[in-house]
Formats: sequence, structure tokens, C-alpha cells
Amino acid sequence: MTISAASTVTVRVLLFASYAEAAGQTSFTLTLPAPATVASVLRLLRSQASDARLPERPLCAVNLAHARLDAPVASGDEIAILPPLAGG
Amino acid sequence: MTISAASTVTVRVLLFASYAEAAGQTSFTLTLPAPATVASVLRLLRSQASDARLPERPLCAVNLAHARLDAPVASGDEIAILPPLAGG
Amino acid sequence: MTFLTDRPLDLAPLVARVMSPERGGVACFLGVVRDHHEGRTVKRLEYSAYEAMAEAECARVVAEAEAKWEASVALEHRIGRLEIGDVAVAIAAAAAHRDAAFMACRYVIEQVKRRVPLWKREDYADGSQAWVTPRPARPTVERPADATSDAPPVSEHVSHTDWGV
Amino acid sequence: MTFLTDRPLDLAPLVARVMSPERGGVACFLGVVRDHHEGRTVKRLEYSAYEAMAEAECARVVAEAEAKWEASVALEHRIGRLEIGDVAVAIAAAAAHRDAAFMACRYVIEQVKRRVPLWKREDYADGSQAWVTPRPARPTVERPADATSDAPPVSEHVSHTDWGV
Repeated sequence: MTISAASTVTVRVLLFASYAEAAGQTSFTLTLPAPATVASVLRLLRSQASDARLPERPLCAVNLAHARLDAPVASGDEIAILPPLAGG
Repeated sequence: MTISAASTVTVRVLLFASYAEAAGQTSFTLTLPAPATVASVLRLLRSQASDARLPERPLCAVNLAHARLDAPVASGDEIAILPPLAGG
Repeated sequence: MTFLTDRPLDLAPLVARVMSPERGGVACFLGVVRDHHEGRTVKRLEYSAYEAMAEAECARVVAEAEAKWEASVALEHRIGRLEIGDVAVAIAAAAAHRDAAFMACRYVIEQVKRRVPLWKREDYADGSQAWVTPRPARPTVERPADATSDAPPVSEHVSHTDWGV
Repeated sequence: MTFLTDRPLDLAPLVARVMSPERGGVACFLGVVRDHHEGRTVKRLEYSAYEAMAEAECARVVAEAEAKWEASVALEHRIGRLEIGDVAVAIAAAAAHRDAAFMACRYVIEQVKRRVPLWKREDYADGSQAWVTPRPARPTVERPADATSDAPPVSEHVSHTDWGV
């Protein structure tokens, strides 16, 4: 089965702090098959980043709000992968 | 039995706020038989102040510290009878 | 006077006194004169004190909080005439971590209310005045074991039968 | 920016924003940069943020606290380079009574630590640097029922397996 434009999801991925340092970048675009979730974004990231090692269940956000790993993602969404928080 | 000088206790009594207003005075001296306690000071006060009505167990202090009613008092002590506190 | 003052209170110098690089958390409390009390409109009020004992009792409360939580504590209570919105009491408590800072701060305000000989007479909108009788205290913080001898049980504090008033 | 700032924090304007004659208690908290962290001497540090989300998350935390305790809450968190003794976070919470003020203030600092996307890189006396990984949170305040959907469970927040670091 070929993946048509309508059946893919393109999201912006943001990295911060230690994750950005490790990956050598702070943002990039990912396209993945629909339907997609935060977990499928993480799976694709892990397969692409040869030396990067994400924790099993990193803290993630979709469109400026915390999201569970099974949260759906749609084209245009901003997915952030957050190292352990250290504010306050 | 006559009460000699050695067997009496003379204390300074302080009144505050509503108690001072009711009694029309803020401080006076009381002499009572030894041994004396805060409770015996209160008993003498009640017998002297015809129109004043102290609560059964008012908050009292001896020499700048809270004291129980059975605390002993000695000559020269400062006994304060404190209306319900309202600081803060 | 160390803890009592008849001047307006300012939190900033209290915070400056307790802050230090070993103390990561500073918890503060301000008690503000409200415009209502039990349904009546308050115009202003006057705090009076048994000053010598109030100073001594404030010192004991601060020392207890500093010992129990390894904290640095600053406390000031205003006396005299206060207007609506004025600060009546200011507390700053600094400790290594926030939990201790909050507990020390909370301890101080609860103990000030329970133990420091201060009285408040309110002037109401209708021209009348009354001495404020607090309702029974509901302490929500534990007291240090070494503090119990300083204060009688709560039930002795909250007699509602004023003396002839 | 509303909640984040790269300028030194000052508690006084936050207190002024929340104080009012209907609110008898103001509880405040300051988080101060400590000179030690897990046994190492800290020289300075740098806070960075996912700014857009941090602003949104701060707004949610403040709104939750204001709703739950009928409080007025002000919050600022500093970002960028901070020196030892600098204030990193400042909170003021005013409510009708002190219990609500303390609980609202405590809620805000706990939730800021749990939920707001901020990171801290410390510079140590020996010239090394490290991203600070907090130990597992031990929340001591109850969370409002309507807030649970905004944040994942604590266990997801405190992974100690950093990504390649």
C-alpha cells in the first residue's frame, strides 16, 4: 500500500535543553503515516537518531499542553519532547 | 490567725483591652495570703470587683509568660489577665 | 521594640534579613486589614498590646520555628491605628527547602494568633466599636514539643465571656 | 512575556497586584538560587524554557489556584543567567483567609515544578556544567480535580534516563 498525501501526518518536533544538545538540533519536521500518536512520533525519532537515546516514556507536549503518549497528533501540530523539568 | 508580712504575697496585676475598660483601670497592686497562685489572685479580684465579671478560666500570664491557673505567684510578680487574643 | 511597630509594615526588609545562599526557599505571610468582619463594614481598627510580653512571646515563637525547621525567621506586628488594606502582620521564613520554609511561616502566624497578647478594636460604619473576639482556633500545624509549656490549651484562649463587656 | 522574565524578580509588585481589602491573607514564596546542589558548589546557573508552553502552563496553574481557593495569584519565573542568591521564582497568593492563601501559594510552586517546561544548567566551581535532574516529586498538596487532564502522572516527569546525555 502506498501512502498518499491524505494519509500522512506532518508535525513540527521541538527539542530542549539536554535533548537538544544531544541531538544537535532544536526543531525539525517529521512526516509519518496516519493515524499518528505521540508514541509513533517517538518511534520514528528513535529509528532516525542513531546515537540519541530517549527515555522509555519521555515527557511530551502537543500544541503547548502536556500530552500522554497515546494522544493523537495531526498535521501542523507542534510536538515537544521535554527533558525532566527543573523550574521553581 | 493573723497574717504576718512574711506570709503574704504582693503582686502587680495588669488588665488590658476590654478587661481594662470594664474595670476602669489598667494596673493595681494586690496583697494576698501565701502561698498564692494565679487562681487565688483571680478569686480575690472577683471578690473585690463588684460589677466585673471575669470568665471562669481567663487567659493569664505571670512575668511575661503564659501561666496556668495553678501556677504559683510570688511577691513582685507581674500577673496579667488577658482578654481573648486577636493578633495576626 | 523588635517585633512590634506603630509604623507601616514592609515585607522587603524582612525578606532581606532571612535570605541567604544556603536557603533555597522563602515563605512569607501578610495579614491584611479586611473591610468586613462577621457581616459588618469595618472603617478602621486599633491594635493594642501587652507590649513587654508580646515582644517576649514573639521572640519565643520565632526561636521555636527557627529551631524546629532550621530556618531564619523575621516577624513584625503593627500596633496602633490601622486603616483598611493596611498590613497588620508580616512574616518571612527562609529554609534550605520550601517545605520547611512554608511550615515555619505557617507555624509563626498560627502561634502569633494563639499566644501573642494583642487586641483589636474595630470601628464600624455605623459608628459603633467592638473588641474582636476570635472564634475558636483550629490549628493546622503541629507544635514543637518544647513549646507546649509556654501556652495554655486552646480552650483557655477562646473564652467568649468577656469580663463585663 | 507575562510569567517569564529575564530581569531580576521583585516580590513587592506581585504582592501589590493581589492585595485587596476583601483578602485578609497574602502568602508568598521565593525560590532562591542555592550555592550548593547535591554536594557540589554552584557558581551560577542558567534557566531555559519552552517559552510559549511555559507561559500557557503558568496561566493554567494560576487559573486553577485562583478558582480552587477563590484567590488572586501572581507568579513570575526568571529565565537566563542567574547568580547565587538570585530569586528564580516569585509567587504571591491572596485570599479571604490565610488557610486558602497558603494552600494556593503552595499549590502554585508545586505545580510550577511539576508542569512548567523550564530547565536549569548549573556551572560548578570545578568548571563543569550539568543539567539539573530533579529527584522524584513528593507532592504535598492536593490537586484540583479539573487539573488532572493537564499533566501526566508524576512517573512520566521524572525519568532519570536523559536522552543521550
